[in-house]
Amino acid sequence: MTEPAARASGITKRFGATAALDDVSFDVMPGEIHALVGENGAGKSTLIRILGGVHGPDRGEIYVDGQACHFSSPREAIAAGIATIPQELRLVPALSIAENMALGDLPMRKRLGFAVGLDRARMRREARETLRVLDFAPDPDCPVRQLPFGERQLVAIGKALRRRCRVLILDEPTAALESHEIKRLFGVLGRMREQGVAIIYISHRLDEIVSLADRCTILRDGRVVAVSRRGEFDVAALVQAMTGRIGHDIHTETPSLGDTLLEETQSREDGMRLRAGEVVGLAGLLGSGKGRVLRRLFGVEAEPARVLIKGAPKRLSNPSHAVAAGIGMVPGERGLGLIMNQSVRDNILLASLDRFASRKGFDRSAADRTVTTLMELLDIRPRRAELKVSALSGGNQQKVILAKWLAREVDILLLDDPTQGVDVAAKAQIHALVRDFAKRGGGVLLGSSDLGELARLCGTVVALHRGRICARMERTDGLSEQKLLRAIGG
Amino acid sequence: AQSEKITIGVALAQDDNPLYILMLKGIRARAQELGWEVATVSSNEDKLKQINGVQDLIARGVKAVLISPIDAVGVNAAYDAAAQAKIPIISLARGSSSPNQTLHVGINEKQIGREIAEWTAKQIGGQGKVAMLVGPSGAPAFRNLAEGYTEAMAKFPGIAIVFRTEGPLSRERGVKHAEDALVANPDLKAIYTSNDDIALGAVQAVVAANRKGQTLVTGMNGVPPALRAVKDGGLALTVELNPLTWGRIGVDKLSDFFKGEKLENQVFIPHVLIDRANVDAKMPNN
Amino acid sequence: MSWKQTAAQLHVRGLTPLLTLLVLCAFTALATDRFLSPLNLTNILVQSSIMAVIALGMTFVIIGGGFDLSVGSTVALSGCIAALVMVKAGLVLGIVAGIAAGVLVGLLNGVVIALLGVNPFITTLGTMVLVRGVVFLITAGAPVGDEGLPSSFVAFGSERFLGIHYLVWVPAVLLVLLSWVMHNTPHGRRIYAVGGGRDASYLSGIPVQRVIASTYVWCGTLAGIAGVMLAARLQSGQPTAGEFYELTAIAAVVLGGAALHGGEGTLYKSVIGVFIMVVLGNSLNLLNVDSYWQRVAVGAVIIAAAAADRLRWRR
Amino acid sequence: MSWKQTAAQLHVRGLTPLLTLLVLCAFTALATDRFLSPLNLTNILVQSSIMAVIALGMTFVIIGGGFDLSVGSTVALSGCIAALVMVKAGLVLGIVAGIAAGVLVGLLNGVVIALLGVNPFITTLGTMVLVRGVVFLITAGAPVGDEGLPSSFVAFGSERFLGIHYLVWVPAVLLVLLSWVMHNTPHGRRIYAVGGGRDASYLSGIPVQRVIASTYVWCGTLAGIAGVMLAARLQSGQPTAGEFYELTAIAAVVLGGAALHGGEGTLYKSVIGVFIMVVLGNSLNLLNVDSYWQRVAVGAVIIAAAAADRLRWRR
Ligand SMILES: Nc1ncnc2c1ncn2[C@@H]1O[C@H](COP(=O)(O)OP(=O)(O)OP(=O)(O)O)[C@@H](O)[C@H]1O
Ligand SMILES: Nc1ncnc2c1ncn2[C@@H]1O[C@H](COP(=O)(O)OP(=O)(O)OP(=O)(O)O)[C@@H](O)[C@H]1O
Ligand SMILES: [Mg+2]
Ligand SMILES: [Mg+2]
Repeated sequence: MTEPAARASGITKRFGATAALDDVSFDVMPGEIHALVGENGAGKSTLIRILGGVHGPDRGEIYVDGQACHFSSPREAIAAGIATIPQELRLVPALSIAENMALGDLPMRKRLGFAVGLDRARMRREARETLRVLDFAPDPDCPVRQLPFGERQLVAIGKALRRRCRVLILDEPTAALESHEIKRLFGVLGRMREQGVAIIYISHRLDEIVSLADRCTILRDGRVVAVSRRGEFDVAALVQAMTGRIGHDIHTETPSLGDTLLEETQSREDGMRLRAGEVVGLAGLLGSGKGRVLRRLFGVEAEPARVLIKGAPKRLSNPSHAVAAGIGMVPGERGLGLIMNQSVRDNILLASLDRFASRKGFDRSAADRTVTTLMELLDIRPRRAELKVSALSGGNQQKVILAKWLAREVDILLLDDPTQGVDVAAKAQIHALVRDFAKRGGGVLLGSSDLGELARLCGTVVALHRGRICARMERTDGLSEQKLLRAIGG
Repeated sequence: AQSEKITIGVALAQDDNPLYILMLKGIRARAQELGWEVATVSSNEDKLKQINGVQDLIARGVKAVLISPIDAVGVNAAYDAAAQAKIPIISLARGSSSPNQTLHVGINEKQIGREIAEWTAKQIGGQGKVAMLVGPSGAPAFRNLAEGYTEAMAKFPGIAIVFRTEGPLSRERGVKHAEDALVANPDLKAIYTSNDDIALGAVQAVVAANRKGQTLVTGMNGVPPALRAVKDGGLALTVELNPLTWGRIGVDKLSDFFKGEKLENQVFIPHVLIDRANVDAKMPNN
Repeated sequence: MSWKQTAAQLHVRGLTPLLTLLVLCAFTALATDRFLSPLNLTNILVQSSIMAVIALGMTFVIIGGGFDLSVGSTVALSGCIAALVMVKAGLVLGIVAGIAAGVLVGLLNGVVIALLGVNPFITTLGTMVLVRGVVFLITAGAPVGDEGLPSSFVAFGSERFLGIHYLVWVPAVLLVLLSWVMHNTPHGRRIYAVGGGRDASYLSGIPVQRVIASTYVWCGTLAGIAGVMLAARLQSGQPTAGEFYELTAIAAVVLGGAALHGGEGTLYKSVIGVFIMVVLGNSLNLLNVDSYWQRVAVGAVIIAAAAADRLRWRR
Repeated sequence: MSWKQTAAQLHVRGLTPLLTLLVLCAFTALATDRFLSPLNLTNILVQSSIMAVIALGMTFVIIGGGFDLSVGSTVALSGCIAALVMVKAGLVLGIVAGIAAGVLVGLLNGVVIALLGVNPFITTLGTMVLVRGVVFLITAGAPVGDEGLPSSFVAFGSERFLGIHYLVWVPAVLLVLLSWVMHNTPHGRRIYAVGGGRDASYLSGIPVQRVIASTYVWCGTLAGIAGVMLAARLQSGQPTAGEFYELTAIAAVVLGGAALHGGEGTLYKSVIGVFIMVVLGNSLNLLNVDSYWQRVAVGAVIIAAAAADRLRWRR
């Protein structure tokens, strides 16, 4: 038996009162894709951050190729051959695509054996070549901040692929990707596996895990609860192991529709209409304009949206107008929805500060009650409202954004990939909440890269292509993932 | 004939200090009498800015420069520029070591410092503790004044300088530092200050500490509020420097120069110590 | 890195400003018994009072993620305008005019920064220079009101109420009031939100521009009040007053634990920051430290205080 | 908001500093024919030279996401040390010692800020005060070298080479050299990366702390060179030199389009920023604007220039 490419043994890591990892052992072989699954906050990202040199473990050892390693910075881990795509996008927005991809080791031009400045041509070439594998062909000199979120994710993946590494770690790389890019990515991963690279893969899309992983380690509350090999696990088994519960089965009743809540009055190729009790889905490939529709209706795009809200004409040129009109938006990029340095409580209350204003000032107890109720309802863990949002796991952060709008009691929710990075159980929970929200007379516009989600949740799905509506499908006519995939041209 | 009108350039050390404000007034008044134009630049104790300002004046085509050099050496480049443009440059108040200086209309700062010290020593009977609130660190005028003062005080074995700070010429700082000085030395006999603004602040602190009449405060410049303070006994002494006159003399000397007269190298302007005895004659409304 | 910090460490960290101040006081009290004399303690309170009011305003701006270099000039403007108007039109109008001048400068800053989106550093550097020019223009560079301001105004600058100087009452009352505003009104909490994350606040429907503008108006208003207080203390309007106040005020706020990137800060800790700066100057004066060494000491203590904060805070 | 901006707008935006400068020049040239005289143009170049060197260093720090208030004091320190050493040990050692002093201050800032993680504003405010104290201590507050610095040094401050002042050659050569470093070496790109995203850079294996420290060393070194140049220009080491240079330098860099949050900025545009400041002062002097009005005008133009940048840039 060969030596594992990377091995963690007996890792324990605490953050203050939270035990993120408790005596976790884990290894990955060369030429193996080893999946790491678990609920939000189970400790997956913490484990790979320790492997990547971001955190030091409180106890336990890291071995790379059998050698004990003590990384004190990501730099050392990278030097040891570990490349990581972190869960939170970590690119420098002002730098170009090519530069971001080359950031850790910039190639030099050599003359007579001496380095004479950066080799920009090579940087561009390498960027183009690496991204082509992912079927993405941007201008390599384009600053990353001009890319939409999904495309940035591709750049981040490309950045890790470009490095010749022995261990590749991907923390939820597909959370914002469409099926097309995902297929591409899997192709690349398969090839790298054949070349003997050890791959650690984290995802909440359990079907991906089943089709991709050679081995799967399941974490629950910072402990390893199971390790199983390909063929020994299916989605239901994973869910059962992760949550300790039987998988939720999803009921699909169609709520009755009420009056028109929102209607765009300008005639446009992607105009929207939403009725009370309705969940309208937006499907489309990367860059198809789903995000733009949602942003426009929230007043964030340059051109203001002209709409009728419950029959009253409104001009939405600023989110404060939209919020005043009873609209809330969960943006596609998690960081835009949260104040990372502030507490969960403050973030949940962010949109409803005036709701709790009384004559005697801010009604703290009412606000706290709301926060407690919502944290309970959405199962935000840990249940500590004073914790900074940055200390929450990614999925729990996502729930905080949703809680913010529930606290405000808006009528209309604009959701841009609201379940990205959310575990199966929580996803089901969010789906139930969305359905419940609609049942109580709310309207939801749901843009999602997860076609299954759209198929399960929506009464109507609108397919977008290059900023136009190219198809419109009703649940009554039958919705399925395959049908949607065909409609968006994937 | 219009183009014959003479423009002179003025580059004083500060534009927010009463001394220089009055000096500029004197210059403007005299120039107007002669039918000259005045172009000013300001530098606020920044030497490079003063050099730049003089360069700008010369580029503008002035026929002569009146300068109050911030430093005796530091702004010599300004004098060189004037020499290159072949125009006279006269130093007011402060002087320069430059060979290109046409004339220095000055005050003898060290001498004034010594005189203040001697006056103070006499008032307190050659005995006791003294505090010094000196002007901004590094500004030569205040350094010279303080040096003269310290030198003269050293001749009195009974007098000790127990407190000394340097800082801005503001009334606020006068209050603050005099307060601290009086806490550290409640039996302070005298407070020396480099200018009337600090002095008036110090007087306030002395009054608040119930030391009026027991702790003497001396100022410098003889601005009207200081004169009033001398009259009502808060301030013990200030020194009249006649900045208005300096300005006028500077312009007169230039006029002499244009007439082709030979100028001497240095003219000193007399100063007058003003205390209770002679303040009435100096009050502005008299 | 941010994710290394925990609640417990934060708690200790929050106490650093107070600890620094106590260490400083203890040290000076041991070195000279005059430090704890009632006269000196009163002096420290009075000497801190004006800067404390300015620092309160600066805290608003800094929590909101901004920066204000114009407070020093604003202090001079308000003081001079208060004195000018007071001589002509009486006490009350003078005070109102002085504070109004501060409000106006704050409004100018706020509009340019929040509505036009210009960088706060460059904007307030501009107003700092501009306002100082205006002060000199309206006063011709000479102090205002030396012929005598209303005696009640002069008394306000030097007398006591319940044994405490009026000048000290002002920041004390303001601190209580504004702390309440900061923590118990939506407005106050919006300032924290906007400072902590502009994008997230914007996307939560908070009128970001208006909130940011308001912090500058707060700052200008408080600088205006400080200017009037200073005029009372100096018994005149001084056109050169307030130079370098901006740096002292920002230093005090940062020593009080506020983060210059916004979203963090506490009003009363900023006041502690002011005390650190004032006590430091007072100690060095009482110990008759040479003024050149004073600068070295002030510089070193500022760095050390900030570094201590960081060192405690890392594990 | 950031996501509203497009490439085309960015492109136009990049030209604003140059346009501002041209508008300013055109305006003054129309108002007075002396502006374009060879003498005046030479003056402008020489007047800009020293601040340009400082602004180059400040650009490094600001691109790296930092801030340096200590450059003014560093300029004074280097100048005085250069003069002191020069008088005793000759020209070359003097220059080396002067620049070395700047390097040391930069290193001190860099270590405290990058390694200890102390806020740059408060750290460099501390060194600004501390270094000024040191300058006064070593010079006893009096100018150094009054008795005469080496004549070749004085010549360096006033004479020309190929028709251009030596003082102007320095920033010109430095600009070419450093622009190359910034754009064609990994070190330069890392400064942009760290300024544009610390966490991302850290996770990419960039030695973030070392890069940040290096920006302060660059800044200190260039301030040291500027200090030596200033000593040559002032024919002496002046302990009070350089006051407020930090604000002017930062203003120039920001007018040149750099973002104070880091990651953006171009060296040559910072030099254009310096020209804007210098030409502004020069124009006001040529037009004989009263010094109080000059302040008002300088403040207003700074704000207007920055606002123009923003207004062009919004849709
Ligand atoms: N910097 C931190 N400070 C305090 N607690 C932290 C910090 N980072 C993580 N935690 C806690 O550690 C636990 C594990 O978090 P981690 O991010 O590893 O979860 P995860 O399995 O990656 O979840 P997700 O699927 O949501 O990304 C969580 O309870 C989280 O709140
Ligand atoms: N800031 C920007 N600058 C330039 N182009 C942009 C910007 N944001 C989006 N685009 C372009 O606009 C188009 C639509 O983007 P949008 O983000 O709305 O797509 P999307 O369908 O929401 O993508 P995703 O599937 O990632 O959510 C894309 O082609 C994208 O390249
Ligand atoms: Mg995670
Ligand atoms: Mg999108």
